[in-house]
Amino acid sequence: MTSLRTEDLTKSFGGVPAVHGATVELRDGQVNGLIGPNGSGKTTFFNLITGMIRPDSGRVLYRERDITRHTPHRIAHAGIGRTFQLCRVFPRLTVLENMLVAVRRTRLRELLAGLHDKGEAERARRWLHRMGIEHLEHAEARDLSYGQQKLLELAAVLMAEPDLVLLDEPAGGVNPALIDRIVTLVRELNAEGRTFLVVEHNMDMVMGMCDHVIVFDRGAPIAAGPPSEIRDDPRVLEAYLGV
Amino acid sequence: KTDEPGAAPTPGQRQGPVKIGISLPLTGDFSEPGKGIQEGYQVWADRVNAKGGLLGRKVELVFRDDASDPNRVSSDYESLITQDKVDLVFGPFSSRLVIPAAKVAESYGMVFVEPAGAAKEVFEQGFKRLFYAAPAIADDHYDYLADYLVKLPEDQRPKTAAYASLDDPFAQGTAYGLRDRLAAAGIKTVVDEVYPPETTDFSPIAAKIAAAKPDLVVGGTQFEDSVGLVRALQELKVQPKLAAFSTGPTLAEFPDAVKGAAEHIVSPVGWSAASTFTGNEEMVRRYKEMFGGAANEDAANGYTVGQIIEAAVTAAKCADPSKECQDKLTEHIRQGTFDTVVGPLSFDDKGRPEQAHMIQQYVDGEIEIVLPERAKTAGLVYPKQEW
Amino acid sequence: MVSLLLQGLALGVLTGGLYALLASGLSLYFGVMRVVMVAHPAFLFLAAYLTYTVHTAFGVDPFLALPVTVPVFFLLGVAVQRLLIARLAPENVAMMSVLLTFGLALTIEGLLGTFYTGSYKSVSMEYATRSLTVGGVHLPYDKIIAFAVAALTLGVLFAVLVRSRFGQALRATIQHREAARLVGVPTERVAGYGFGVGLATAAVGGTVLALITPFFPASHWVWIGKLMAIIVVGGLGSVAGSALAAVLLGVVEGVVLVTVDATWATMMFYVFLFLTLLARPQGFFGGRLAHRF
Amino acid sequence: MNTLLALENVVAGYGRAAPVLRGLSVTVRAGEVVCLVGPNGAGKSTVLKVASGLLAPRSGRVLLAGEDVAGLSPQRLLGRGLAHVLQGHSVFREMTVAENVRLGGYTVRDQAVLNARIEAVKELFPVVAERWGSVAGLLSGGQQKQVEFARALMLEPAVVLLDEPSMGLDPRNTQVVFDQIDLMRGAGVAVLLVEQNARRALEMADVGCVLDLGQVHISGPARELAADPRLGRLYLGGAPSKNTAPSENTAGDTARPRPPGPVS
Amino acid sequence: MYAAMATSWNLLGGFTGYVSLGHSAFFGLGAYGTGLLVTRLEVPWAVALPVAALLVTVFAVGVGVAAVRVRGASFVIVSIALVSMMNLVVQGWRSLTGGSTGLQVPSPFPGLHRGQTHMVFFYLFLVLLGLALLSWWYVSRSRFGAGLRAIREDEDKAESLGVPTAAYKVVAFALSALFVALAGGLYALWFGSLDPIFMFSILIGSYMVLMSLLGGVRHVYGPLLGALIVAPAGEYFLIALGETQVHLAATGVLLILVVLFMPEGILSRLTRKRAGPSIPEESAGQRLEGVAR
Ligand SMILES: Nc1ncnc2c1ncn2[C@@H]1O[C@H](COP(=O)(O)OP(=O)(O)OP(=O)(O)O)[C@@H](O)[C@H]1O
Ligand SMILES: Nc1ncnc2c1ncn2[C@@H]1O[C@H](COP(=O)(O)OP(=O)(O)OP(=O)(O)O)[C@@H](O)[C@H]1O
Ligand SMILES: CC(C)C[C@H](N)C(=O)O
Ligand SMILES: [Mg+2]
Ligand SMILES: [Mg+2]
Repeated sequence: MTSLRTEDLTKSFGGVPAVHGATVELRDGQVNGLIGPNGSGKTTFFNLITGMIRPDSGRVLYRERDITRHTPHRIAHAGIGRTFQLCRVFPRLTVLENMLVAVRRTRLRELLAGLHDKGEAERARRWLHRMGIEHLEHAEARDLSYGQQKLLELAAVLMAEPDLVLLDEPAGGVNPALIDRIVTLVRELNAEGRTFLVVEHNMDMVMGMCDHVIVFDRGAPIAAGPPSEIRDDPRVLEAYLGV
Repeated sequence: KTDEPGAAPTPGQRQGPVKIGISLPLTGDFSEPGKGIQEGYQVWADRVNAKGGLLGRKVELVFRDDASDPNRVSSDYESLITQDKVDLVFGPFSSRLVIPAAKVAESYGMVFVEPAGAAKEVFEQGFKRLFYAAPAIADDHYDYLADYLVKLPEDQRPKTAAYASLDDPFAQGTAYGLRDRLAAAGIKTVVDEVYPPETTDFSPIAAKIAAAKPDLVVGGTQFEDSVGLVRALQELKVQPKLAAFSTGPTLAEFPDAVKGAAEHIVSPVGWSAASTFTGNEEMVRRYKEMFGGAANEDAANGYTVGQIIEAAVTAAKCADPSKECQDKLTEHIRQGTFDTVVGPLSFDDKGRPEQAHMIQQYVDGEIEIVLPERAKTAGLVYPKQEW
Repeated sequence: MVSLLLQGLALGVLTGGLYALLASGLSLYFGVMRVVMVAHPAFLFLAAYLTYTVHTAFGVDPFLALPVTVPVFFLLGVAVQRLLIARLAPENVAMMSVLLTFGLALTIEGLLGTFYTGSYKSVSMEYATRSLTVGGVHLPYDKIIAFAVAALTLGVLFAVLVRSRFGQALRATIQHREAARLVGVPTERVAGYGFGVGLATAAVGGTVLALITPFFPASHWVWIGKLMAIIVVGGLGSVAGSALAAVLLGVVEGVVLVTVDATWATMMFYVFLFLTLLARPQGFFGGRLAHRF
Repeated sequence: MNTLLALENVVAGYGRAAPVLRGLSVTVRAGEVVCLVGPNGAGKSTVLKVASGLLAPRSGRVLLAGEDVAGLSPQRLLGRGLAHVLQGHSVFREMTVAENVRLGGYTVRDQAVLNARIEAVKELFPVVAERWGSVAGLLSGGQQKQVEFARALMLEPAVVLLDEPSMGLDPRNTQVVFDQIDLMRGAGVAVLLVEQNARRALEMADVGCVLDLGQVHISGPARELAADPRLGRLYLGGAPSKNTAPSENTAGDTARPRPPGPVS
Repeated sequence: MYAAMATSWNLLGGFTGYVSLGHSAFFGLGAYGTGLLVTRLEVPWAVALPVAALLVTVFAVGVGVAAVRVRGASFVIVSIALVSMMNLVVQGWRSLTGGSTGLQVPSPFPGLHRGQTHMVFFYLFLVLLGLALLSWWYVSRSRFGAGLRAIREDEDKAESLGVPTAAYKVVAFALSALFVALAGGLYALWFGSLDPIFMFSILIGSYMVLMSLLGGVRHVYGPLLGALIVAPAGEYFLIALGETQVHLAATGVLLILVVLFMPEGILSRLTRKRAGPSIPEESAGQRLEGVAR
């Protein structure tokens, strides 16, 4: 079944197209890679999917439901979570509070439920544990090192139990040891049934982690397929790897 | 309406100075006139003490600064009455502050003579112990001018009038008092504009007036806006036969601020430095000794409050916050007529003074009293020269 | 009626010029250093008082006070920036600066009240009460002067900010202080100068204001709302945008004043402000605020 | 080779908190690339900040061409030929690419020299030329990074501090950056490089230093470090060679064979 | 009273970091609403108070929808504009509100004498303060509160995590307006004279901010503590330095000092000292152990 499908998605800034007629399909339960040269529109593509910016034309369908032009929080509620290229956490909240911000459902009763609601906090701790940062629960996020913040960001996104997770350069600036950790996690979560779309320039990581790779150039996909195919595709070699 | 007198000693037995509690806007929007009033009070106290005080007791003035804030003015009077246990209270400046202040005084049963609450609304609150120590309330300020204009021969009478007034109970009161009288006499109102205190640019208002070419321009103004309006009218070459502005022109800074344009502007004024009313000369002299400048209307109004209380206290032979004494004072003020620096004053049952303001005009750069007939120092120039 | 409208329009344009001058400093502080300077109007009146002092003490034309007030204000600005603004935590300069400069405004008002008393002062010159008549429309000289001075000042400001090396350094400093230091910009000095330039416009504005209207220590309050509305409508931080917005609002005010009344005219500032928010929160003319990654 | 930059027993930190660097020493010689690697938060960026004068050390010496410059401002150090490219994004976001690049040459007075360098960087990074008039903050992450690097190249420094220059860059641009570093080394410039793309960086560096908890743990010839199995496990990740320490990251690995070697 | 107001303000400011200098608008509206209901429609005061507060809340929702579209500095400006605008409306709408003459509200307890009335209102304000504190506490430990704090830190990020930021902000805005309006209504009943200039003054709004900041915006009792310090300090300045306008300057300087040296407030200062660094130190080796599970 398709998880996400974009149809002819287009967005230009001041006349210059950033994403241009992007039609992409993601199947459920896969780890998808999104690669492409700098400025090819990957981040913009994420922003379009998550409603952070509005497309000029085209549609975004999630599980066959049209979510084009929904507000970002509605899209989040629908089950799409994302991280940012430059990692963003709430600097002056504690790690635990960062986790509890993420909400999937907004029933009034849940909103007013105490932060110290046992079940939620437990769930948050489990995620932190999986990231290996549960000992930092009470630290303020701004005191964490960059890599730890990356993990926290990921944990917070997962807290909302998204079915589709968009990661924008999860390895950027992260220590290689942690990169391995992130790869492992992604695989584990994928095994639990979550779908991923990962933007990354670290080819080792992309090739090692993904089931399916999409290559962007000038705002549109130019190739898609399993990593092994993509690696040898001449168009990709030319546009992306610069050989 | 209930009073809560402290431990009320029997009248006449009090020792020590007579403490008079006063809150004034010494800072904030009304700080300038507030200071004038304060000086008037001080000159009065100085004089009274020089001749032995009230009922043989020295007078001591207790001042508070309310920063032109009505909230503060209340709490000031509250604490003056309950904590400082003053014997008498004098009023603050401006109708806006007088109302809340009078409320407090009223609820403690204190007689409340005030120097500057002229707006008609002040007297519509049902206060029983409030008296305004000046010749007339705002609406009646222009009475003499109205009389004069109405009596002019048909061919000289202005046909049209433009009114522009600051959104302020006092300033509006003056302009509307005149407007209503003139309108009744058939002088057409061609512009009737109210502007909020935030207004900084008067040219468009002047443009409106210019377009209507009125014979008479009336500004219900305080200071800043009177200058703004005069200048704007001048720039837009509006040449009425007569221009009248409240408050602004009575202040010493006015002629300088509008340069040559002050000539022949008229305004209502409750007091004149040159008048020979009771104690006026002495006040002017003492003021000069104490503060070095020329006394102004605000100081005179403050002084007037003192004169009225002085007379009442002397007659009632008491000066303390007890109900009996305050009742006596109130009764006396309501009945009597008082000789003051602004002339003889008497009050109606709402505390309104029953006299009228004089009209001043700049003639050859000097302020002259031009109306009424019996007080005038120069003739009214009409029509005025061009500015 | 038509001539009245024309008159309102003409006056509006001229007054708009004045507004543009008065608001330019505000946009500058915000545009280049994210500081919301509530005290700007207070400084305007401080300048007006200084002009008054120079004028009365030496009897010279108020504009001759400028050689005194402009440098003084420039230095004052440098001092304010270095001693106060620079100490704010960078994360929330915009917010904290409001409070800080609010305190500054109170302080200035208090000091003015202490030294000059609360009474009205004014500086009026013979020429400031005349006017030029063109086709039945009167153009007061004081407004013309204000407009000309505004245009001149804005021109200089624009040249300084956009064209000069200093302007570039200033903008770089605000956008990324560390990076600016690393390309060799003496950031502290530059930020101080930037603030100084802003206050220098207040000196000019204050002089013009002194010529046009009488003032007393609390006069600055009525200006805060108007000027703030102007810079929001113009697009926060855009000097050119706020100049346009100033003229626009000046005209609207003038026209509404002659056709409706003064309360509505003043209200227009806020109506436009809210309209701007609803239609284009980043302001109508400026606002290329970068999107964040 | 002569030592251009040396930090000796530097103790430094932020505010009143405990020091981040605790008696750290590093030396960079002319024509040499020294690469700092280490976990996130180890203090790598802090080392560079101390060296460029952004952060004054609490104690210890910073020697630039033999002279103690600890506590001098960045402007002064810049005048002595030291350049620093910050980690993350440090373009002047609301200025154009052109203005950004020009500002890189803020201290260069000679217009001709300035223009020549501008042409050179435009050549190197096509995107800089293409987007010359765009507002820098609106460029994509990687494009911004290129502008930054171009800005730093506007000067011809003797010592260069680079904080993760390849972060967010695509393989082609990463290659450009590494080539550029190589060129600088050839020209006798001393380069102090911080990289998370550690294997790649160690391959080209002369000396490697592993930083942890504010101290240099191990340092030595870069290639030897890269081959050290223990280091690999702790700091470099289990990535390329299957013959190094067995990786614990097996969950995904077993399912899919890793492609051999880096791609580009 | 100030304590209740400052705490109410903090419902917005403390959580979302939106600094509003305009809360006196709601204060004034609450006061006028209550006053008008009592005087014009002769509604009993106990009904008028909540009804007016609810109306104001509804109004606040409307304003909030527009106002929270802008962040940071623009929001402050908008809030200032709101006050000026309400002042104009109330002043201009003479037939309803009495305009500049003000509105006189009869005392709800004509039978009591002044001292007793004061006591009654003291307790009423205490109840209001209690309610405000209670809601602060409740919100602070709810997920709603966590969402609001997240908005303060990074709005876009919060949105992407599924926090309906616009709705949250409007609710916080309205909630805080509700309490301020209640305070305004009580004030109207207690004080009895309403004057637009003073009911809608930026000064009142900035006092709320000052109190909250001084005490500490992140703490339940912060604003309360701040109010307990600021109100007497204001009185003190006025009495000690009253003769001239120096007391304004003193207030200004106090504000500046607070902003410069205690932007986090007194309570934060006290608590932070004890907390110390929160990150356990560990070497890469240990960290890896953790990672490897
Ligand atoms: N808000 C914006 N305004 C104007 N142009 C924009 C904006 N956002 C992105 N662009 C432009 O759109 C293009 C695509 O940018 P995008 O950030 O999507 O690239 P990317 O694929 O994520 O690149 P990178 O790998 O460098 O992060 C770029 O040329 C960029 O300059
Ligand atoms: N401006 C600052 N204020 C306070 N602490 C800081 C600051 N910058 C860094 N730190 C702290 O100093 C320590 C070292 O930071 P540094 O940035 O030097 O690490 P790094 O090795 O560069 O890490 P990364 O690989 O994540 O960039 C970290 O614990 C960090 O939290
Ligand atoms: C005559 C004036 C002293 C009256 C005062 N301005 C008032 O508001 O009532
Ligand atoms: Mg990107
Ligand atoms: Mg770093």
